[in-house]
Amino acid sequence: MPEVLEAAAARDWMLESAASVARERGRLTELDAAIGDGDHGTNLQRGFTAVVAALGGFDPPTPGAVLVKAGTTLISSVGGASGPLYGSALRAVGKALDLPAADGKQLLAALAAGRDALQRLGGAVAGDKTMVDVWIPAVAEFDFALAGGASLPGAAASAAGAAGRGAEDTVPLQARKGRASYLGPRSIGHQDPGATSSALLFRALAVVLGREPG
Amino acid sequence: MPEVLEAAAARDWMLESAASVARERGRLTELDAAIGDGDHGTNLQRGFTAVVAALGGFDPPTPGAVLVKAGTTLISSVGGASGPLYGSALRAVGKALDLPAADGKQLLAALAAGRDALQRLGGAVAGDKTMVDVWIPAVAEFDFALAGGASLPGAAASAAGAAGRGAEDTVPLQARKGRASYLGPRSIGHQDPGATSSALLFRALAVVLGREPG
Amino acid sequence: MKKLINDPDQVVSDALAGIAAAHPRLSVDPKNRVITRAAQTRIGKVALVSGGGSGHEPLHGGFVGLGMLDAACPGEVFTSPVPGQMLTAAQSVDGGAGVVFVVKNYTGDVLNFGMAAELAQDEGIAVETVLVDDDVAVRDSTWTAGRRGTGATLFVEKIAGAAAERGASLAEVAAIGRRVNAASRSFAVALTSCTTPAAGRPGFDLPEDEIEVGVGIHGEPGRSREKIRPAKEIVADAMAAILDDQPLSEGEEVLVLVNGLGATPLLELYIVFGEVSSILGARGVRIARSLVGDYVTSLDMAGVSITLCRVNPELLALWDAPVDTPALRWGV
Amino acid sequence: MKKLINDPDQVVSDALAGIAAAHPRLSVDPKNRVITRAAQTRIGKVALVSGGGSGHEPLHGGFVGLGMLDAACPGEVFTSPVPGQMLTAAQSVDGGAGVVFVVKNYTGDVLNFGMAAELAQDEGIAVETVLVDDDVAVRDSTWTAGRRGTGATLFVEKIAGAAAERGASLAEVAAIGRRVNAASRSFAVALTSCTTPAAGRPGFDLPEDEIEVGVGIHGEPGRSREKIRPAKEIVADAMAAILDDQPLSEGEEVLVLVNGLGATPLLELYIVFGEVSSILGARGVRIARSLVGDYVTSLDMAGVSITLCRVNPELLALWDAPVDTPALRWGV
Ligand SMILES: Nc1ncnc2c1ncn2[C@@H]1O[C@H](COP(=O)(O)OP(=O)(O)O)[C@@H](O)[C@H]1O
Ligand SMILES: Nc1ncnc2c1ncn2[C@@H]1O[C@H](COP(=O)(O)OP(=O)(O)O)[C@@H](O)[C@H]1O
Ligand SMILES: [Mg+2]
Ligand SMILES: [Mg+2]
Ligand SMILES: [Mg+2]
Ligand SMILES: [Mg+2]
Repeated sequence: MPEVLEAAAARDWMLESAASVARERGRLTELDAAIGDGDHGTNLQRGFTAVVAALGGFDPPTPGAVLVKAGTTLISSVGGASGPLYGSALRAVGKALDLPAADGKQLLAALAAGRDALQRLGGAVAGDKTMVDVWIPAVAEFDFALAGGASLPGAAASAAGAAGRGAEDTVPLQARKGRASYLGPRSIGHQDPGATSSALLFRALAVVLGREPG
Repeated sequence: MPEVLEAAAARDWMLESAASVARERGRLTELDAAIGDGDHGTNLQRGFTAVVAALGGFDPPTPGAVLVKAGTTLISSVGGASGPLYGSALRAVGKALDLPAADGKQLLAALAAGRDALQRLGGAVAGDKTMVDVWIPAVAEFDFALAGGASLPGAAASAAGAAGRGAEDTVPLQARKGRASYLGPRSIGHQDPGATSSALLFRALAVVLGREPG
Repeated sequence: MKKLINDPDQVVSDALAGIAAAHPRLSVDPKNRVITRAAQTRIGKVALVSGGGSGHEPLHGGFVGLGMLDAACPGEVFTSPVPGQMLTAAQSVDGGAGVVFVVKNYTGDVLNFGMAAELAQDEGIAVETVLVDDDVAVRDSTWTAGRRGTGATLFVEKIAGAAAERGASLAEVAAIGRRVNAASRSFAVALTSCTTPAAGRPGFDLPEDEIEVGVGIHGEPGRSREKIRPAKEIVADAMAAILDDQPLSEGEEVLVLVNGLGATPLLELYIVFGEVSSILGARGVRIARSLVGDYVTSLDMAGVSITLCRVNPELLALWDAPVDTPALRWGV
Repeated sequence: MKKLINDPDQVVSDALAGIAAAHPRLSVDPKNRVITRAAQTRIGKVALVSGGGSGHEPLHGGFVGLGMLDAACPGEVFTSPVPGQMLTAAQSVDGGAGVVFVVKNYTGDVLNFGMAAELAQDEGIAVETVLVDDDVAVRDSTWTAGRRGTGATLFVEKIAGAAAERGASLAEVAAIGRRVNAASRSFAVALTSCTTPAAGRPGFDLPEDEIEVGVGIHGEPGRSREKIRPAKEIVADAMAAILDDQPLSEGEEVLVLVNGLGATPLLELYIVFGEVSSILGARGVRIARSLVGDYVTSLDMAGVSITLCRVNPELLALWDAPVDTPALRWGV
């Protein structure tokens, strides 16, 4: 299994993300209908369809270029809150990966940069019931796993697990950012759609890095 | 039982009609909702409430004056198709009863005048699925009963029976007048609301004339 | 039934109070239920009076004002007004040149306006009646009460109103109104029924995948029931019904009204208008002017009606003439 | 879901085609999804650009025209537009005096317009942003994304648009827009939810006897759920929420918007307006001008929003200034 993330794997990460967003479109929209405006699944499907199109025939030397391109495409095609947020996050991740192949430490630093960009733009902190509640534990777990000697695929897998738990942990929270915050206490008891889609992205990364090269 | 119709009985006829319209309001509206616009019960209730108010403290020497007043009140308070139609019919009946007490023949002539006024104004003929399909057989039966030697109450009772059957007989008809005609064949299978309310009026007359004086 | 009302029996009175408060340029007589312009009719100007059951707002009260109606008589919901209302209206707006009654072709309206015309003439007011019957969903024949009056009412009231404003005579105003009606055709489709406050439930029930085709504006079922299809096909059928009845040839000009029945999002009305305009474009028929929105409604019915009116430069000039009413306003 | 559409993914494009066909005085760029006036911006006139998710029609495209917006950017249904749309809009309508972005306060709109402002400034276009946040149902605090922008958007776009038409500077136009927003408060009540073409079913389900109080315009549930009551009481509560937040004293003047959310009969809106006007009358607050109708909608949601804007003679004069757009037109 790959010990580094190269441009091809970065592309695969985006393609896998697109595939899982397409699979989960309905669920994401339903979650958003419950505490938002019912468009999250459609928004991301539109965005990642554009990303797949943009990456076709585009093969840059670095994983960073792939992710910057993906982020820029999301910003120009999604709209809503999630477009600029995911777009900026992926662009930040990409900017930190301006090299042919990134090892675990470098990918960790890049994911942390993505998390920071997300928080800078949206102003959300842990517990606000947003994507941030997935990015923070996922990046922390990625760090912890590496420190514990895990391989890159192993760290990605642990991060994906933490991301999934982070999404589930948004259920009891009261939203303080985004549309769901309008509901006040009525937002409690529902899983946040953006946190859910963020968990899909981390899962996609783990899937791609977990593959035998072939 | 009375062998003549006097002003007091004419008033009782209108009050009894008001009472039964109030009882049947919901049913009349439902029938109208099926093949019309769902207001027949409300229209007649509004109208007869006004009639009751108008007749209070009004006691003219003739049954005709009572019915002319009732008809005029319906015209000025109901609206819709049924207001002018019932109003004109009752006014015609009343104009033919310009005498202190009407016997069977005189009442028959008056009811026939009402039927004719109804047909003149609305242009409906037998089988068009309207009030006319009750007025025609009811008046004919009244005539037939008298000719057969029936008493005034007896003739009124027979007329009421014919009126009820006439209303039921509108079910298989396709409407050719009024709103129901817009439905074309889809109007078949429903009882006409105006025919139904007309039957209530003939029933009310029979009830009033059938009462022991007291 | 959920409605923003106080009492089903008070709906019309309460709404009239709101209309009075909202439109200073109108004057409302709550007792007689007559809406007039606040300004007196110019002496010598023919007055236009219309009315009908309530539940079709902004029709008719929303069309009272400069260049359109002089008075409107709202009846109970879906129930034509009573003759006394039209008589009061005619008496208060007659400017000595006579009054035109614009009457939608429904038995109730025809009978009540007919009685009102007699009463007004007895009072020495000259009355001409213009009957509006544009709905091609109803076959006009001895088998029906005749075509219903729907969207064309707006065209008749605007254009005849402009003629009256310009000083046309009673006969001329009535003649123009009749020409506009004769040049107009409508067809409507409903996705849901509507609920009158009195009835408390929908006039008919439609499954989640069916529509009523050829409906009127009183919640009555239509000509047939069909499966829901793409807007493109629904509009194509409606346009076919209209154009079969009144063929339009290349180069002709029309007014187009794509009218929401009450609960249809404007977004959908624009989609419908797009289809209408490509169908007309394909035939080389030019859309001279158009309106897209809720003008002749049926309470909370979801659906759309399409009305076309063939126009010439004269009618178009009258259409473009200034109008200042709650629902239509331009040139002032 | 029953809608007059061709394809849930084509709703916005199809509607744009209809808007282009219906309004010759507008010009529609279907590729970039930008609606502008057909006429070029006068050199030296500040340009107003707004936009947001679709589904609120006539907002914003229906407010493009003389005296109001120069451009509108429609996003997907209930989804804010992307920065590229606002950049294209700003580039095509900038008259050299700068561009004001009128942005309803939603995270998505704020972020996308924010990015667009950066891009436009990189292109050398001066941009000022006016944030609209009038909905008192949302407590503005660190606990929420802040108040939503709803009905006041119409007031801001009309009055700031009039100021721009009169030649006010970029800073002045933005300042007036912010003053209008600061003087405005809204509250909304829903009788039903609405259904987006993409979701295919209502955002929430309401029993036949319940209403959502304090809703926004995106089909999201409101602040609380209550039993349906007479309009008088529902309006009293909405007005209390507004007036608690912005007390109005005797003699003050307001603009009033009684706005249908999409599926509410105008008849009911007038009943609501009547209640609003008696509540204000009782406080000695004068209704200087008012609008009753569907202006800021939420697809097929049944319900009403009430917006009050405290005005002085200066703002009132700007309100009365000529406007010529599909949805608001007077003075021309
Ligand atoms: N300020 C914010 N910071 C981080 N994430 C946010 C913020 N606001 C909203 N989100 C995320 O965006 C998601 C909603 O995205 P989406 O539905 O696509 O956009 P919109 O809310 O504009 O319809 C929410 O579930 C939440 O996770
Ligand atoms: N031309 C007509 N002649 C006789 N009766 C008619 C005619 N048109 C309608 N009606 C009667 O009127 C009834 C409907 O009355 P109503 O519902 O009160 O008025 P509307 O149809 O105006 O709502 C019909 O059921 C029918 O019996
Ligand atoms: Mg959303
Ligand atoms: Mg009826
Ligand atoms: Mg009726
Ligand atoms: Mg959205």
